[in-house]
Amino acid sequence: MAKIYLDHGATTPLHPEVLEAMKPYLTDLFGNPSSLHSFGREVRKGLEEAREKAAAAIGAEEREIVFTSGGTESDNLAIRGVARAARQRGNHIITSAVEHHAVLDACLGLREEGFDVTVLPVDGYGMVRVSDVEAAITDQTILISIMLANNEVGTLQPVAEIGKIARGRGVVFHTDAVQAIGNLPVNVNDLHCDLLALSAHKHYGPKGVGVLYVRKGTRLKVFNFGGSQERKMRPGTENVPGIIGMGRAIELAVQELDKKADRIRKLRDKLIAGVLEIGDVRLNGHPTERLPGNVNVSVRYVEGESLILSLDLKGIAASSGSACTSGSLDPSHVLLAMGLDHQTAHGSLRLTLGAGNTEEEIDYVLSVMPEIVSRLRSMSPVYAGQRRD
Amino acid sequence: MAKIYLDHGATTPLHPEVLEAMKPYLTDLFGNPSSLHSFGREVRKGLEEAREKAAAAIGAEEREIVFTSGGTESDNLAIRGVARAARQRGNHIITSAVEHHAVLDACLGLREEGFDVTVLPVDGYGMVRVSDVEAAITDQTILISIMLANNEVGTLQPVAEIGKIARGRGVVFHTDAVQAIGNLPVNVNDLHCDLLALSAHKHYGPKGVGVLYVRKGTRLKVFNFGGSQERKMRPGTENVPGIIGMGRAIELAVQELDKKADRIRKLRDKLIAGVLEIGDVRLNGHPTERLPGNVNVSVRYVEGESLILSLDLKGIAASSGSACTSGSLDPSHVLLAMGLDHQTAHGSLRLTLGAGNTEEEIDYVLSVMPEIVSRLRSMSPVYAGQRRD
Amino acid sequence: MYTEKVMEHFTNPRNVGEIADADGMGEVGNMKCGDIMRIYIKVNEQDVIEDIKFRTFGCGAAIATSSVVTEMVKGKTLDEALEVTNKQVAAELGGLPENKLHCSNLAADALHKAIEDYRNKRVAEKSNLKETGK
Amino acid sequence: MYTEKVMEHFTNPRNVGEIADADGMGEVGNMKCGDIMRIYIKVNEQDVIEDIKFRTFGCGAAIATSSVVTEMVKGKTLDEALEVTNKQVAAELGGLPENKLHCSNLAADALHKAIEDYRNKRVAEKSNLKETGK
Ligand SMILES: Cc1ncc(COP(=O)(O)O)c(C=O)c1O
Ligand SMILES: Cc1ncc(COP(=O)(O)O)c(C=O)c1O
Repeated sequence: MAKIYLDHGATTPLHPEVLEAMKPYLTDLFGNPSSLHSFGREVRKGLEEAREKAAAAIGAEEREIVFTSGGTESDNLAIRGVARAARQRGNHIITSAVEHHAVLDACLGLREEGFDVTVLPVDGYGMVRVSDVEAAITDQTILISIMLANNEVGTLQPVAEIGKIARGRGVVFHTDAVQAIGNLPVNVNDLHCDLLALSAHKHYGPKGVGVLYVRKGTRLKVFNFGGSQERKMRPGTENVPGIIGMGRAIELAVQELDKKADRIRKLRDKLIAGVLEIGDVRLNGHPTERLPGNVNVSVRYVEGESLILSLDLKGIAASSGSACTSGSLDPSHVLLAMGLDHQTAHGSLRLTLGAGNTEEEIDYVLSVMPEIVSRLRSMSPVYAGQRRD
Repeated sequence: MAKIYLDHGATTPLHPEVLEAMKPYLTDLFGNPSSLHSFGREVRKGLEEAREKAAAAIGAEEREIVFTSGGTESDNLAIRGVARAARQRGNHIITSAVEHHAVLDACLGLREEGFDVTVLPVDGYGMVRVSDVEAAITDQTILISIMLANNEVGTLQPVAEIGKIARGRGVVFHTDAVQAIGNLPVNVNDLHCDLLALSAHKHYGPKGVGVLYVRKGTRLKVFNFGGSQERKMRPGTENVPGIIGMGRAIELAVQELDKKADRIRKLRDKLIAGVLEIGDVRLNGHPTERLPGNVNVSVRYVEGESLILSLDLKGIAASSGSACTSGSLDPSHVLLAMGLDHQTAHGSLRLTLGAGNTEEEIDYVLSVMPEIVSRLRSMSPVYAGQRRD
Repeated sequence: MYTEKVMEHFTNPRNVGEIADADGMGEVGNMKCGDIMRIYIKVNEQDVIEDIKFRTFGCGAAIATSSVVTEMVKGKTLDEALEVTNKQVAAELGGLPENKLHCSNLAADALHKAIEDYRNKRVAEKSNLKETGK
Repeated sequence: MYTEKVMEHFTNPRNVGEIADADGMGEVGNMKCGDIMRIYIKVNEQDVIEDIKFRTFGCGAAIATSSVVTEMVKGKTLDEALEVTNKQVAAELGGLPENKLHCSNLAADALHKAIEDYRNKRVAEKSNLKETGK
């Protein structure tokens, strides 16, 4: 059976060159980078080269790069680290309703500690309004966290503009660029951000490693204690093979960006057009300001998990924002924030394209989709009554 | 030149079978374990098998295993997680002066949040007295954290007895078993512990992955927010290859324990005897109640880092508790807690043996050591005046 | 995640559809949770379920439980059918993932509602008859 | 971590030892920090450092800085030697790790102390001579 992976938003395979870069660090180069002897020094060298690569990829300085265990940790360290460090100056945090849970829940969790959290609404495309950000800032505001690209619907946020405003008002600005890197240019100076989160496995690097960019001068209060690794911002023996892989992956992601993004964008547009032809299907997210690989649609009268299972039986890997897959009882908070009703939100299907996908694969997906949809609709009590052809 | 690795306390190479187990998860099995489709389900299966292995290795149930990014995170999650969850019941924590910084600093950091931390002294061998633990418990005590085996001097702590006392007094008990696993039997029921920390790279597994055992019913307040991975105790996409590696490594560590530990213990005793023959060398830590692979000595009139560098020039990897290598201005807090004066502490040398070491290597080390020591002593202003031969 | 039997029922669901002149219909669930199940029954003189059909909007578990419950009770008397619980339905499928046990495992409830609907109608009919006969 | 030059001086330190009849001796550091350096000098009539030796208890940086400073000032006048700073010593070695800059980079201080010791002794001698000559 065909095996077609259309869930690059969830995770990506290792780039073969990333694995090559990691291999020596899984065998001979096993020393602890904190060790003084040659086994340690060699590994330290590799680690610092990875740091240079990560810094170069986003226009940062090496000492502004902190390696973490992934996007979730980066987001938490940024948000909770800044909040606690800036507590004396103010207690107000601004974020958006479409952030990843790592950001949203980190912010909301701070309410318990006396912080005041403004969760900005979005428009029908899932986009934050710059004017809303501006209007929300008070003299108590210490942190703004708005993502660069949404993981579910692919909508790109006006982060550079928000960054400029934050800078002007003297507010620390964090952006979650986990989905953006490798798909669009990411430069910490153009974005005017003070903190930026990355996760290697979203850009063909290994799982379990991420980066938090921390602009020099930005104060963080860390909450893990131990060794003095990563300038004490992230104690613990480093995930060396992971960090080496992250360095190589981000280097490749930036090098291959233009070539890859254009090709994927074309496939995406073909896939969107084809899926919309099924009828009673709506595109979620912005029509143009979206990630090159993101397709998110709602298929009316049908529930998302049953779509995913049906596609899986045809060898196609996809995801959904339906409650059954969101890990909670409600469907995706992103789709609801965009104003979708529950049925439409439950019927969402996310197909995220990546480096390995081909036009033939898209053709195959489009050839099996209509049949799957009509079978599920034929079982649906809401379809039977309300057919609108 | 010979390359002899005697720093297994800092980190260990990957067991070849561990790497074999990881490989598929670095290539084809790349799905996100949270994904519903086949790519995700296959990986989920591997992850749960690793959990079974980790549970079996320490006598736990699968749902009591939380995978983390390493020993440091496990220790922090245990200590700070319990402290915050139990805040209503009391504010007193007991730990020892010879804990790893991940435990000690996590505890001390809680002072800022109003906790009262008792740091128990140790005897000359670095051992905590059970009676001290018992005497320190008050009705405010919510947590005791005492390590199983010390990473610097190798001394084994009377953890099973301490666990029994903690259980009897209704106090949550955490033990850092990072150095112990694979070197002595570790069973959470025999130890009467509620929490137990492990780190894969100390037992021939990969860097950047650990386990926190959490006995069912133990309440933790986590401080990272995001996805619902690891029952929400540890959100974020899992370090899949790392976890697979940890599972295999801990399985092997337990299987090979007896065979390996006996062999290493013999080499250790030979090494200790040989080094003591140099003269003006003292053994640090307990003579018998110590890790099978740990040799820690103080070489009088000589500073530790210069010893390490000299050994490194002969291809031998070692470590020291001297200030120059401890990352702070003071020498090892462990050696000072044991009552060593500064000079003796600065002159400490740790040689930690592992699976790959041979008797020939020990012979080589013993053949070069006297010359190294006498060269450094000949440069030493403290030796010149105080020679005591 | 799902057992083979769940997937088999999801792939080849039994008794999908409506019964135009159903004797009873039961619906459970709501769009907020993303699960709606509707069960139609045809009951004969001996109180036996002669025909049963379902339509479900929902996840794999919702579809499979709907399908299997129709299979479990077809040919059974109403009293027997009323004894079928959601738990038994899940067991019949070889178990369901824990997070599916509450929201998607409602097929027995839908069946019971259909039976109730049938019985209510019968009571109404009888009283109609009585009234007519009066 | 360390430059090649540091390692070269660590491996082959110049001028190790004591000068039995030294004209001046300087010691810096203390056992708490784990670094003790002692420098001995022999000064001729022209105020030139004719001979210099050191003994050091300490890390690689401490030994290498001691060694290189003796090399830097041997044959220099005292005034020239006094101009040598710890910073220059580190630069001569191609740099030192940041965490070594403060605690282990004290060789110039030891040298200055030795010169001070020499000059103090000279002053004392002269006043002795004067007293004797009186
Ligand atoms: C936008 C965004 N932020 C954060 C994360 C969290 O990253 P990780 O799961 O690697 O911790 C993800 C991925 O799930 C994401 O898509
Ligand atoms: C006893 C002990 N606890 C905790 C740790 C921390 O483990 P890791 O560095 O893997 O986070 C170590 C290792 O450095 C250790 O030896």
